[in-house]
Amino acid sequence: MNRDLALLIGILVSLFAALLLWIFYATLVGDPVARLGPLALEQLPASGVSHPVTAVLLNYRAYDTLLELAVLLVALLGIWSLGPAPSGFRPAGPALTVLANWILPLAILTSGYLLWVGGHAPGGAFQAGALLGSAGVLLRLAGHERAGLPAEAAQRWLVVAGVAVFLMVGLLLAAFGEGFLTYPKAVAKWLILLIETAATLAIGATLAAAYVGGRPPGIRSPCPSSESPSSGNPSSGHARS
Amino acid sequence: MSMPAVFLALALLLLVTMTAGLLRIVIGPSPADRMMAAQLLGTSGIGVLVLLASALEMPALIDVGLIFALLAAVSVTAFTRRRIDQD
Amino acid sequence: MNAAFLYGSAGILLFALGLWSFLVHEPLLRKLIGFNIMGSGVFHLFIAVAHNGDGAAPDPVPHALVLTGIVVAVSATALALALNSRLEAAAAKASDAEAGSRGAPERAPSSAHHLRWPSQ
Amino acid sequence: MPLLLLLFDTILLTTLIGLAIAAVLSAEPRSAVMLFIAFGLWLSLVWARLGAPDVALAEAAIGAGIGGALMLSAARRKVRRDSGGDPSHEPSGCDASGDPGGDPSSNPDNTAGEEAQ
Repeated sequence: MNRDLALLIGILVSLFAALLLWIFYATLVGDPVARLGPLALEQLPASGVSHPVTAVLLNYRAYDTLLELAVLLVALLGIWSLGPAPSGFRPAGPALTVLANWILPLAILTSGYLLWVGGHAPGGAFQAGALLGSAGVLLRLAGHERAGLPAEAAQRWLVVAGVAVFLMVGLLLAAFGEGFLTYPKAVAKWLILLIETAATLAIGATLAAAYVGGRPPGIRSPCPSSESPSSGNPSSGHARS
Repeated sequence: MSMPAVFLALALLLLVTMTAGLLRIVIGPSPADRMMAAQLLGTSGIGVLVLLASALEMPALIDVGLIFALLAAVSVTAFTRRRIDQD
Repeated sequence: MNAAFLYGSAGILLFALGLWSFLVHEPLLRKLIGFNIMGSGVFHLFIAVAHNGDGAAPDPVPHALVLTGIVVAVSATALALALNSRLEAAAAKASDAEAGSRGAPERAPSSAHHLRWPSQ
Repeated sequence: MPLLLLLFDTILLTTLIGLAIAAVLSAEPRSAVMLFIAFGLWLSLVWARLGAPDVALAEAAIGAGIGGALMLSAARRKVRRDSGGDPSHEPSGCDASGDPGGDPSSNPDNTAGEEAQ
């Protein structure tokens, strides 16, 4: 890209930023508008959890979270459709082995803690899932080719678990006469915990699998002369997912 | 000076030292220098978070420090590891 | 109000910086860094707007939006990097083939593009 | 206390923006990625100060863990390729599946050709 064009783009972007700043300032000094925050805090006792962010994510805006899990799944399917994963890392030396042996159990424990604490304090499925995913990254860096995830078939079940449990709860509620994802107050806490547990596992597995960067490496089969098994017969993969 | 103000002042001091350490990330010169500076950022960040947790009365910030401590090793590991097929 | 404006402006500044970098720089990794900084600017603006002054409870709705946004952003980054590595592998292969055919000028032009390496 | 907080905010924001500018302007892929990791960690500090521990938790877990590791491995690949080392490896475990539509005579020498360069 030549220099003049870069400068021109810079000037245009600065003008755009100045416009945004002016709008932001006008919004701040203008009349206060009705916001959703007070409403969210007011309805908190009816939501089944006592932490407002979790209530927004899993109760008021549950549709949004469901579709967001679907977006994660689509991103992973995109990565898997690009072909087999690149090769893994060399086996870990003694120092990294000890480090991984210390950090992995702690990460799993902390992720369970974050999941549980999400009901009444900052924490929840996304943080716990991200932590699990990072633990998977560390495991892959330490030489585990599949980032600690199970074999391909089980991995597919794991990554759809979030969306599947979410949908199942919603459909069951609809079948019992409540609205789709409208939790009855008595069981709201447990339904949210169920969905969050599945979502944590799914987010962790999805992020770790996304780091692997391709279809899950399995046992390496000797290369056949015609086509590799992973690229052949695409319908079998779809049937299982 | 009240206790929260003392904590905040200490956090400010740590923040200034972290900013000084960040210069090492910017000027380098070797990638290892940059990586070590990023690690230093994570370590002092835990200190700032714990102090802020007391100063702002938000105990959840200690959990953020916990995550920092757990995952500090991941990026430096990613920096040093080699793949099977690399020489 | 004051702190909200200070932090919100920083978010807008980050957004503009990321947008500029995304538009101007060629390599995909730099574009991705710009893109992520752009997203962080938006998230930062949301968090600044949610902040209701020190001591008051912040607005939980923007927090929830940002929380999902962060995870989506990282999965999009992973997808982009995976696509990029396939693209680079394909490009390396193509340039390899080209170099191979140029490396054998004495061959007949009709067969040159079939043979990637003269020894075989 | 308010004055102290204002000073705190100023340093937080100047360094944040400074890190972003440095990350965006750095041409060397590895240092750009490391600046970006530092930016993510710093951002999670800022969000912790703004009373958003939920978001700070997520950003810390992603910025320090997956996001940084993802970009670092991409940057390493790029550095290796640019420095003329062994070119980016075939992602496939089986070289024979590389170009099934291509000329069959060119298939087996794929890796040999790369090494000989």
